Formats: sequence, structure tokens, C-alpha cells
Amino acid sequence: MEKKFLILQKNTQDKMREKATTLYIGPQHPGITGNMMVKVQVEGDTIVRARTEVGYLHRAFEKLQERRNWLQSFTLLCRFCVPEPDPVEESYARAVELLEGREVPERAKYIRVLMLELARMGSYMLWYGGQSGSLGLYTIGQWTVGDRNYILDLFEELTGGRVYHMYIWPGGVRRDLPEGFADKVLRTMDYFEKRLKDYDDLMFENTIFQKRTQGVGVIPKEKAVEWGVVGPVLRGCGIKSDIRIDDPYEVYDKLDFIVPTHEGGDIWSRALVRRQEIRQSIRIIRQVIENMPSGEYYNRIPNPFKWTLPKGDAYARTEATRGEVAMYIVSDGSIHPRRTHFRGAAYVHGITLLEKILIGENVADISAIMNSLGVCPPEIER
Amino acid sequence: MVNDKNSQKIVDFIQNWARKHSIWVLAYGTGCGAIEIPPTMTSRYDAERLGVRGAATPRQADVLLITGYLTVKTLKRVIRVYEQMQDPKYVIGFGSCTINGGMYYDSYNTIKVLDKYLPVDVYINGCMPRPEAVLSGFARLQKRIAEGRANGAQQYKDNLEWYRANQKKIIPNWIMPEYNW
Amino acid sequence: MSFFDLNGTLKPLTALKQFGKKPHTISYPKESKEAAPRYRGLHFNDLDECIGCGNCSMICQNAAIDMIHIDGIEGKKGDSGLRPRIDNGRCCWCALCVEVCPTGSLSLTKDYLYVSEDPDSFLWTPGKDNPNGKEQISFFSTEETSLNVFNRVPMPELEGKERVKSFAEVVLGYSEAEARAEASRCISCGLCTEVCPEHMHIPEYINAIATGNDADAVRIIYDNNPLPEMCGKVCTRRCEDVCAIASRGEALAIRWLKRYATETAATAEITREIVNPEIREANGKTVGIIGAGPSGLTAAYYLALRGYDVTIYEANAKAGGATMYGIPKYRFPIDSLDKQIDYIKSIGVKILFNTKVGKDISFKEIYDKFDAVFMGVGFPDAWPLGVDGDDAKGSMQAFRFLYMINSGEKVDVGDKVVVVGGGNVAIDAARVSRRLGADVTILYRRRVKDMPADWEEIEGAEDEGVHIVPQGIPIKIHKDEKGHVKAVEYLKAKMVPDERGGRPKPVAIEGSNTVIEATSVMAAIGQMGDYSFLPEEFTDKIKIERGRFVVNEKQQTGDPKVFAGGDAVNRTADAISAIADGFRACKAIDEMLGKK
Amino acid sequence: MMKELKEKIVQRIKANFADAAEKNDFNYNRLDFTVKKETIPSILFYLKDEMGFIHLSDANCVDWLEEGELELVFIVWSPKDKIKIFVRTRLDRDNPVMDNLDMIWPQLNTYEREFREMFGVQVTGLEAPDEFILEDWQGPPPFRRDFDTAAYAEKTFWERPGREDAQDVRETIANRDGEEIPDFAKKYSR
Amino acid sequence: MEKVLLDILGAIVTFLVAFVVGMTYGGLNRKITARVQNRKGPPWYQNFIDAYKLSSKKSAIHHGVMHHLGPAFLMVTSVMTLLIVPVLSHNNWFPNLNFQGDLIFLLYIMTFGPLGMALGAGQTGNPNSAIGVTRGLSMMVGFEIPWVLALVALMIQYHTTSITGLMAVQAHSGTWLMFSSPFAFIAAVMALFGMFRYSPFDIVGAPTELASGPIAETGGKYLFVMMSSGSVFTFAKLTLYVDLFLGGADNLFILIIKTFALYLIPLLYSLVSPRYRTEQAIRWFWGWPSFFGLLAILQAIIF
Repeated sequence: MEKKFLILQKNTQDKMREKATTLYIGPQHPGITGNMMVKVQVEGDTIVRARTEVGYLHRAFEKLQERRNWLQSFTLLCRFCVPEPDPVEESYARAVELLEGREVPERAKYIRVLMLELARMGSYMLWYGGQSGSLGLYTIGQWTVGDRNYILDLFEELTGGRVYHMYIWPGGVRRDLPEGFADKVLRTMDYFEKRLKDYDDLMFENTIFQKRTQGVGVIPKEKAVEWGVVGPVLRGCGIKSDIRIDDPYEVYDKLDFIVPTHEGGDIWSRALVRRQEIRQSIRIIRQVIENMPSGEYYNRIPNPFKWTLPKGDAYARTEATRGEVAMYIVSDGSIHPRRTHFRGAAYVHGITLLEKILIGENVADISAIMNSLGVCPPEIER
Repeated sequence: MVNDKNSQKIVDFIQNWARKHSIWVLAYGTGCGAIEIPPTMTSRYDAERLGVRGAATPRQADVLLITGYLTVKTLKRVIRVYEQMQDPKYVIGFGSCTINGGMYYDSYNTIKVLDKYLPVDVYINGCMPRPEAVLSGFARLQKRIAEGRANGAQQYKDNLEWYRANQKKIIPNWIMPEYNW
Repeated sequence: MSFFDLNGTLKPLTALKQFGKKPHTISYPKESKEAAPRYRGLHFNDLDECIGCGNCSMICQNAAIDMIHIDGIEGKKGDSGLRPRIDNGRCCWCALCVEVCPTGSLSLTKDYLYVSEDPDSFLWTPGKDNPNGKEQISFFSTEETSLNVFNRVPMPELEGKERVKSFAEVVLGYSEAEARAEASRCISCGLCTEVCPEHMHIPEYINAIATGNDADAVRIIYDNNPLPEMCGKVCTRRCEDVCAIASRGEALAIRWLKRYATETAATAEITREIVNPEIREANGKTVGIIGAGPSGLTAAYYLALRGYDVTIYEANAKAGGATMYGIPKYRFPIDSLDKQIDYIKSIGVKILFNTKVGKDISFKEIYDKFDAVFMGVGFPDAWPLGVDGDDAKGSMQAFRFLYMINSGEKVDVGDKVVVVGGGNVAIDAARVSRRLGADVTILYRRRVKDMPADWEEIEGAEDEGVHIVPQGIPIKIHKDEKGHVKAVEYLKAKMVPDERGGRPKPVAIEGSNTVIEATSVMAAIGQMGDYSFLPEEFTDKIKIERGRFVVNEKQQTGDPKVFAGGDAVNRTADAISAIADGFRACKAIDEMLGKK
Repeated sequence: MMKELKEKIVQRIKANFADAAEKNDFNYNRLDFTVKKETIPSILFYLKDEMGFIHLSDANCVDWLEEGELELVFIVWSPKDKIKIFVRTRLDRDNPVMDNLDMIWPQLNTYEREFREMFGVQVTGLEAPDEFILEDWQGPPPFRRDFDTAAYAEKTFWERPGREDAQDVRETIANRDGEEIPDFAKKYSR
Repeated sequence: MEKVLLDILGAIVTFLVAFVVGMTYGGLNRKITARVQNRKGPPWYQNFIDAYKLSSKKSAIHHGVMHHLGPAFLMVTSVMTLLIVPVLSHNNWFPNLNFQGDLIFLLYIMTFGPLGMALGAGQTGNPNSAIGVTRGLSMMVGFEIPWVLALVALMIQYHTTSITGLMAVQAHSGTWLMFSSPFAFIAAVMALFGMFRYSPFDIVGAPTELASGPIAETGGKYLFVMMSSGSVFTFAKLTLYVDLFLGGADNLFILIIKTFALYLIPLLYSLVSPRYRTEQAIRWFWGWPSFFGLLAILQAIIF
């Protein structure tokens, strides 16, 4: 083992250019977006080579799910990506429903959309903090992450948990909306609409912010899809692509909203896209609250200890803030999943894409670029 | 000044009071628990009120927050980070998975029992612990510091061999500098 | 980017106005926000309500829940005596344990603070560690949200009007899909096995049915019950009373599932093929059995499997005892019984029919001939009503009535039948009478809810048009001039609470005499044994007290060679207890003879 | 509409790839093709370059231990047609070899690294560091079905003591009433 | 002899005042930041606790002699700057060692500390520190230009190279230099942003980029020394500005008001600004601030 390591070390050393300094960004580093590492070689301030190293958060969920039954594995899901767990739950629930042919009540679908959009907002609030924090503007982070608590309060009220909701499950949702919840949501939305103005003034109107983000971390538009770019990052390249529209799920096809895009492919345009999406989320949430039908919220699953799914596989995709997340499940007809596989946007964004677009950038921008790509290491390693 | 027992006591008291009110937390999100750290540190819960603030590097940090499960790969870094920290240093186990493996009890890649590898001062229960729980965890640590019982660094030094044996058991490729401070 | 972006420099400065705003910081710990009404915090368990089924520990995907013994909580029927303890070093507060708790005793509270310096202190026994947690309950499951399936798959039955036309079997049995659905409701806790006198392996065979392995289910059932189809149809199923699901919903249809499983083996041959019992080599020992009732057959079957040469002496023309002659055929068709008897015979059990011990063969002879003797003689006689006019024509015992009907005799009951009693026999007699075309009234001393008969039977009787008169104590049977029953006179009763805490007693109300017309009166107030076959030389050893044999826990009578079981021994007097007696006796006999 | 489109795709694929076996009975926008291992690069190239399935949504591996095979599943998506296609192939489990495909989609490089590490699939021509997620891993590829993670965890890591007094409900009851559960029934116990 | 003793005593008092005021400013900084960020923030004395805690750390490792001496260099620089800058006019308790040409000396001494620091940081072997130091030196090149231009303008305009000289000019004319040479003041204040290294010019220790840069490997007592020297330096810098442009101060109260007002400028701007990249920062300093510096020189030459 020792020998192997030495050889490995030597090989990497050989590859290094002589002038270049190697910088290890992470795993313990305030600028990293989680527990991972980016090893960059810099000449002066310019990156000439970047390598990501992941695996610090590998818990082998997919392996663990094989040991748990279909319901038990549901509780693991929200740990796949912590800032925004709901799309993962949604993907799993929908994959299971697809495989089993289980109908979901209309009300549950609306509640799910409400949940997903709230989660999107919450996640973007955290992103605000990360993106501006990586550029040294801590005030925004303090505001948005603090305000995010109001969304978390809503989650707590609805699901009983601030961060891990475990709410969207196969067949519908776990509990009905509590009394007066809709009003609370609307009030919170009003608050956020007011606050967004403050955020804009401080962040998007800010010359320095514009200078720091425009033209940085550019993804070429013509390569974007091929490189596996998804979500707001792809929309930031000027390509209109959103699973909510392309491959609609739940009741998104009944809702009126716009998919914002922005040409440029740099941090700035990605930030703008995200910024506009928050408005759209608020719009969707208002529509959902208005149109929510009454009725059942849960199509009961059988006794979870004896719940089997028919043989086969299913794949369900959901649009998260990081882009396309999806769950692939394979059933062999038993009470346990044969295999589950989680496809996270960061799996592509955080490794191949990051390694590609970091080259030629300034070291100072690594953190900002990672934040703008929405790199979420737990999603990569699962 | 006579360096007798009483004056030493007073000095200790003042030092512990200062340590208690100035807790610099290393910014290392080792696991999913890192998600409740931003809310704790930001405007709504504002841990800085209590003197808790972030520190960018281990040299400056007082507290190592093990935010949740540790994979073997991370454990290696965490040990390194812990050893770089300056005495007195404290470890807070954050979340269920630091206590007995949590939901990853059967995972091949996460450690289950944190105090086999590092001396832990306080455990905060929960998955996730809410910011309130995190703050009360800090409050408990403050109490422990004030009482002068938070001497994990000394404990680590005294039992270094035992800790090393445990650490080496699961980290096959052990390349680390000696710990001698 | 302009040469100088004034807007971009000044606009951000508006952020400074926030300085004047009041911070929204929550100064924890000085002030704190209360957790949401649905917050998933630490567990609470209502220790009295909990039945220790262990469902929580099974669903827990973190293996965080242990079932442990707590001082002060003893196990009893329907309660394992164990209570959950949560390892908070494992728990992830997903609350699945709450969702699957059948009693709803487990819930989560608003309390979430648990900070400690001692890592070993995170074992948490809900209910014991937070006795006041009840006020803080936040996340709980109701019947609506629970993941237990509380509604039983309804059993297809003949219509009430259709039923009275014939003796066709009323209950139609589950289809495969229905059986799977019903079986998959089971949570496999096993609380039911304790109250089953025979301790059948209920969770196992239900699980086998649920997973689609009917053959395995049959094999598991035959492990300790050779008459499962009979049990599947007429068992008193005390198991269903303690079913964990029943604490908030309808109990699992354990009986129907057993019925379903055994019916998948359509004939005795197929049963033999599926069960494929291991029959030990003949060991040359012989056992004689008196009475081919459930207990006798059970003992015979398992003794035969263990290599004994078994002979049964049966007084009647058919085997089955009370299940053959006491249970109406619309509940337990004769084919079904024949199939099981054939199967038992196929194992090598010899049955001598129409051989009444004491008449056709003496007890002494049997005693001397065999290495061991088992008596499953049952209660062949019934108690008379014992009121004035009891000797009238048309006044009979319900048990005798059923015997005659089941033996194929014609009985004329007239068009108005009054059945006195509230047990299964009373209901059976009433429903049989309905099938003979009579109007039937059941007269019972207590309230309907006090009736010992199965509620399903009572409902079935009501569906078929049986009229039930509760709280009526018969005092006289009026005769007409021919000495035939004309009417029944009874007193209304009121329920007086028992001072010693027993069930309320009916006390007749003086002067409330009521008369109902009747052409027949059937007494269904209990049966009794007939031990005249026992010669006197044995009666000092084989003791009889209160009409029953006295046996030890191995079913052994005062004579070590003689064992007894069934109605003539136990007080519960149902088939499954008889089977249990037979099985116990078999083991005891095997033990006794195996030693020699 | 969707049906015709799917039919057209099936015909086009069948015309070009004789060994492609389709599965077209989904009532949503999905198509399955099972092909031989050798066809994978060409069919993926064809789907991407000729048919507009330019987005690689997912690639993953399923271990069919009982059948002695590893199944590779590639899920591609066409933004134009709004259809996802599953391309499947099977590898021999004892000698799983596949060709490097990262010239088709660069991100496949990452997936292949994961296959190599987690399933022990050998990818010929893959240029990437040996280790991806695991570090100094000495056991068998952990995502294979025959690797028992619980046993490994028990062997390798400590578990906090203090829970030894746990009792099994079924056993407790069986002991109390003297029930003997036969061995063949035990697999149905919970 | 007595004079010397008094001076030494006075120097100690000066140092203590500078330490306390500087630390308090740091604390107020955190408090103001907190309020703008919608939160309560730590108590104003939090910095003292932090400093005391750092000083009472039981272990503090260093990576060699230079690393060991780095903080000392900084401290020496701060103290020297402090002693050269007149704290109060006409007050015996706060002596100053100023002399003709001290302004030029000051320019040199102010770069001395960072250089020593650079040597220390270089010895740690931490690439972040090395990069941080490079950035710090580059940025110094940036803000020194307007700063020097401003000072040179003053020197040309008022024909003196001593601080007391400039103070005397102000006392004499009754107008503060910030009004009489506004361009020099603007250029100098802009340079002040760079000196304070607050956002948007916190590129040296940028946590999200360099994990606090040069001080990444420094903890415990070393960090304490650096922290206190930073506080002292803050006070010295602000006092220097007050002396140069705001007419000095007659008593501590006025001094504190003036310095704090000055301190608020970089502080408040830092709250609303992201960080510049190094080259952007340098370009910024060489842009408008240098332009104003040139204007100042023009003004000095013309008038």
C-alpha cells in the first residue's frame, strides 16, 4: 500500500509543470461548497490544471437502500443533498409510483409542488449566501440565510422537520396542510417579495459584484448540453431547458410560469437566472395556494413490511435548484430495492464540468464558480 | 506576585471565562450537519452573540464541530485537523451519527463511534439538531470550559497510543506527521 | 460597464438603512421559539397503551429501537411485556415508528434538546424517561395517517336471504388476491401465538401467504395442528382478540387466512404431498385413543408421525366429535372434515368407528392392550333447562338437536322456536332452525354484548332473521293439552353491577312476566360429560372433579398411563383447546414411552 | 403522437442496429433498447449525433448476482422529441470489461470511474486517477451484491455497547408459552 | 532624566490607549456589521475576550524563526508608527517622537511590518499564506501610489515634511486640510480603504479564497500579537489621518469622535461590497484615487 501511494505521488508530481504551484482547496476550506477538494495548479494567479477529489461524504446510500425495504429507504433520501432534499424525495416517490402504477391524489400533487417550490426558494436563499459569501459580501448571506429560516419555519409547520422533511413519499404526502397554513405561506411570500428588492440593491446592482462575476466561469453555449450541463446553469447559457416544462410532472403543466434564460454562460447570468426563478417560484406558490383542490392527500400504501413492487425499473427526473436530479430504481419483485441510483446534477457539474471550466480562471474565483454551479458534494458521492 | 494556588485559581477562572466566551469554530463541514451551521451563525440565531464565530484554519480554531457522520476518508483529515489545532481545543459531536453511527450504522464507509478516535467534549443529539440545539450544545461546552473540565487535548495526549491504535485500525495508509505538542 | 458606475456604487449603500431596523435575532437561550405543533422531537410512549408488539423496532431502518424489559411492566396475554427503547445515537426522527405503531402509543414530542457529555447516555426509553411527555406530543399517528392497514378485507358471504334456504356454506372463502391483501396487513408481531391454546405459528404462516408461498404456509400450519381446515372455519380464534392491529382497527382475519391456506390443498393427497411429513420408523409402541374428536385426532396424528401404532375408538359413525356433530354444516361442511380425516388416516392412524367404549369394548381391555391411553371423550350430553314444564314435548337440548340434524335425522321443530342461551351452540341451533323454516327467538339472560358467541355468528343470525331477546330469564314452559310446548314464559332482567368486579349480573324483575309462543324450546346452556364407561377400579386413580378429568400440565391423569384432553378436561371447551390438549398429550406420551 | 414518434425511433434504431431489442410498452415517454456490449459505443454515438438524444441523463450499473451478469443502463434524453431512451447491455460478472466512452459525453468519465471502483468493471482506455470515492479500499467492489456492508461495518467499526439487553418480541413470546417454531418456518418470522 | 522617564511612561500610556481604542473599534465594527446584517451581534468588548483567549492558549506552534518573529515585526511597526504620530496636540501624556521628515519615514516604516510578516508567512510553507503575502504586497503597490501622491501633494503645498508641521498649518489657518486640499484628502481616504484591508480590498486574508491567507498558520499567542498590533495600527493610522487632514485633536474625546468618523468610511463601505480580485483592486487604486492624487499635486503646484 505504501509503495502504491508513493508511485501515485510520483506520477502526479511528474505531471506537474515546474512553475506551477499546487493549491489544495479543501476539504477543510471556508471557500469550498461542502466537504470535497479541488486540487489546482496555478501559474501566478491563473489555474492551469484542476482535479477534483471527492469521496469525503460517501455513505453508500445506494448500498444501504438495498438492505432496507421500499419505505425504509425513503428516509435515507433527504440526506442525499442536504440543502434541498425535497426533489430527491419527489424523484423517489415518483419513480416508485411509476413502477407500481400508483395514482396520486390531485391535492397531493399540489402540495408537492408547493413543497418543491418552497424548497427551491430555500435553496436559493442559501445559494445567495454562498455566492455572495464566496465573493466577500457577507451581508447578503446574513440576510438571506437568516430569512431562509422563515421558509424552514413553514417546513417545520408542515412536515415536522426543519431540514429533513421526509414528507413527499410514495402515494402522496405524509400529512395534510395544517390549519391556516396557506395564509402563512402567502404572508411569507409577501415578505420575500419585499426583501428581494433589498437583495437586488445590494447584490445585483453592485458594480463590484458585476465586475467579479461577468465573464467569469464561462461555459460555451454550444458545448453546454453535451457536457451535461443542466438546470439554472444551462439556462444561464441561454438554453431554455427545464424539466418542469420539458418532461412535466405533478401539476406543473397546469401552472403558469416562465423559464428565465440568460445569455452569457458566466456566473453573472447564472445568478440572474436564479434570481428570476425566485420570482417565478413565488408566482407558482401563489397559484398553487389559489388552485389547491380539497380531497385526499395520500393514496395509502400497503403494510410497509410486506410492500413489494413489480419487477422492472423506473426513472423519475425532477428539476432542482442544481439542475436535473433523478432517481433510478430497480425492483426484483421483493420488498427491498434491487438497486437504486441517484443522479445528481452535481455529479456532472462538480467533477468534469468544474475541471473543465476552472482552467484559465483566477484562483480567487474558484469558490464563486463552484457556488454558481451548485456543486453539492453529498450528491456526488451519495 | 506570588504564584500560589489561589492566584492560580483566579487566573484559571479568568482564562476559562475568556475561553468560554470566545469560541472559534473551525469551518469544516464534515457531514450533512453543516447545513444547520449557517442558520446558527447568521442573523436569525446569530451565534456570534455568544462569542461563537468561525475560524478559517485549524490553527486559529478552538472547536472542531464534527457535523455528523465521518467517512473513513474524512476521518483522516479530521484527525490531521484536530492535531493542528492549538491547545486548549474542544470537539463537539453533532448529531446522532457521531454517537452510535446514526442511520449509517451499517455503512462500510462511515465510523460509528467518534470518541474512539478523538476526545469529544459534548454531544448534541438530533438529526438534524436545530440551531437551538446547536446553541445549547455550545452552552454546555461553555459550562464545561468554565468548570475546567474541557481538557480533551490533554486526554488525547495522554492516551495518544490508544487513539492511534484505533485510528490506524481503520486507516490503512497512515501518513501523518508525529503529534508532539 | 460604464466608466464610472454611480448607481452601482450608491445603490448598495442603501443596505446600510438596515442598521436602524430591529434585528430579528432570536436570543436563544434567553428567548426561544416554540417548536411547531407537528415537530418531530424526542419520542414519547404511553407505556400503558403500548402492547410491546415491536413493530417500531422492525420498521426502524437505523436499528435504533430495542425492545427491552422494564421493571414494573409484566407481560400478559396480548402484551409482550417489552417496551421500546430508542438509541438516540441512531435515531433519525423519521417517525416511521410512529406511523406503524398499531396502538398509537408511540409518538414524538416537541422536546428536542438532548445535549450530553456522556456518549453512553443517549439510550432513551420513551415514557419512562419523559413521563410528562404526554403534554408535549406533537407528531402522532391517527387511524387516518397510520401505515397499518386497519380495514379487513371483507369476507365474501352468501346473502342472508339466500342462506336460510339451504345448508350451503355461508362463508365463501378468500380468493388468492384477497388472501394476499389480507395477509399483508399482518405486522408479524406474534402476540397472537400466546393466546392460541395450540400456539400455532401464526405470523409465520401469514407471512408465507403474504409472500405467495401457500405451500409453506400449509406446512407451517400442519406443524402443530392436524385439523387446520376445521380451525380455519370454526375456530373461536382468541388470537384475533389480541391482534395488535385490532387495538385501533379490525383484527387480522387469522382464521380466514388459515382457511385459505388449507383450502389451497384441495384433497387429502395433495395435502399429504404439500405437508410431506416426516414419519418416523415404527417403534413398536402402541397408543389407544378413545374418541375421534379434535383432541384424539391430534394426539393420534402426531403420535403416528413419531412412529407409534395408534388406534382410535369412536362411538359414532364418523370422526370429528363435536366438530362433526355439534357444528352445523353451513359452517363446516362434511367434505372438508372428511378430507382432513382422510389425511390423518393416510399417515397410518387406525380409526374403529361405531365402537363405543364401555359397550362394544371395555376400558380395561384397551388399558391392557396399549402402552398408553388417551381419552378425548368430550361432552356428549347437554344440560336440561331445568324449569317448570321442561319435560314437554318439543323441549329439547340444542346440542342434541344439532347432533340429530348432523347425523341426518329429520327433526320437526314446528314454526316457532325459542332458543335459550347465548353461546355458539344457541346461535347454531337458532340458525339451523331458521334453515328448517321456523321463526326463531333467542332468549338470553344478559345483554347482546355479553353473549359468549362470536359476534360474526350473532350478526349472521340477525342477518338471517333470528330475533334476539336479551335480558330474559325463562321461568316456565307452557304445555298444551297434548303435552306439547305451547309457549315460554320469562322474566325481564336488569343488569346489576357485580360488587366483586365481575361482569354485571342479571336480576329478574318481579312481575315482568312475558310469554312468547313456541312450538319448540331448545336449551343451549351447557354440556356435560358421560363417564360411565370407566370401570370403578379406575375411578379412584383417574379423578373426576366438577364433571371433568383432573390432569396435570402434561394431560396426564392420576394413572400415569392414561392421558386425557378435550372438552372433558379443559374449561374453555373449544376445538383449538382440544387440539392443544391432544398435542401436549402426544408430547408427554412420546416422552414417557420414548424413555422406556 | 408520442406513439408514432416512438415507433419511428424504434424502426430507425432497428434498421441500423440489428441486435437492438426494444421494449416499447410504456405509457409515458420512454423507450428501452437492449443491445450487445459491442454495440454500445456505436448506438450511443448514433443516438447522440444523428437522432438528437444529446443529453446523457444517467448511466448506471445493476448487479444481477443470480444471473452472473452486470447490467449497464444508459439513459439519454432528447430535448427536441422529449423522449428518454434506456440503452441496456449486460456484461459478464466475472470478467466485466467495457470500452471507454468518455469521447461521446465527457461526463461519462466520472460514471466509468464509479463503475470501476464500485462494481469492478474494467474500462479499457479510461484515463483517470485510480481512486474516485474510496481511499485505500482493500475489500471487494462494494456495490456488488455479494459484498455485505453490515458485516463489514460490524467487523471494522466499533458499536457502542449498552444495548445488549434487547429482546426479540417473537422469541420472548415463544419462550413464554413454550412454542417451538420449526426451522423451516423461521425464514418467515420477522 | 525625568523627562525621559515621563516619556517612557507616556509611551506606555499611549500604547495602552491605542490598544484599547483600537480593540473597541474592532468590537464596534462587529456590532455595526451585525446590525446592518439584521442581527444583534457580539458585545462591544468581544474583541478583548478574543484577544485574551488567544493569549492564554496553552500551545502555539511556529514554523521557524521568521514565523516566530513575524508578529513581532508587525508589533514593532505599529508601535513605531504610533510613537511617531502625534496623538494629541499640546499634551504631555502622549509624547511623540516626530521629527522633520517623519512623514517620509512613516511611508517606509509602514511597509516594514507587512514585509516582516511576509517573511514569516513564507516560512510556514502554506501556499495560501504565500499567495496571501504576494497579494498583500501587490495591493500595497496599489494603494501606496495614491497615498504617496496625496502626501507628496501636501508636502509640496505646505513645504513641510513633518506631521506636526502640517498640524501647525491647520492650526494656523484654522481650516482643515481636507477642505484646503480636498483632492489630497480624497486620494488619501481612498488609500485608506487599502490600508484597512476591509472589503472590497480584503483580498489578503480572503477566507473563501485563501483561508485567511498569511495568518493561516498562525494561532494562539502569535495571533494575539497580530491582533493587538492591528488594533494599535488602526488607531495610529486613524490618528495620523486626523492629524493630517482633520486638524488634530486637543483631547481624547475629540480624537475619538474624529477617528471613529473616519473609521466609519471604510467600515460601512466594506459592509456593502464584495471583494475585488487582486488585479482589479490594483487597477482601482491606480484609477480614481491616483487621479485624485495627481489632481492634488496639480493643485499643490498651481496654488
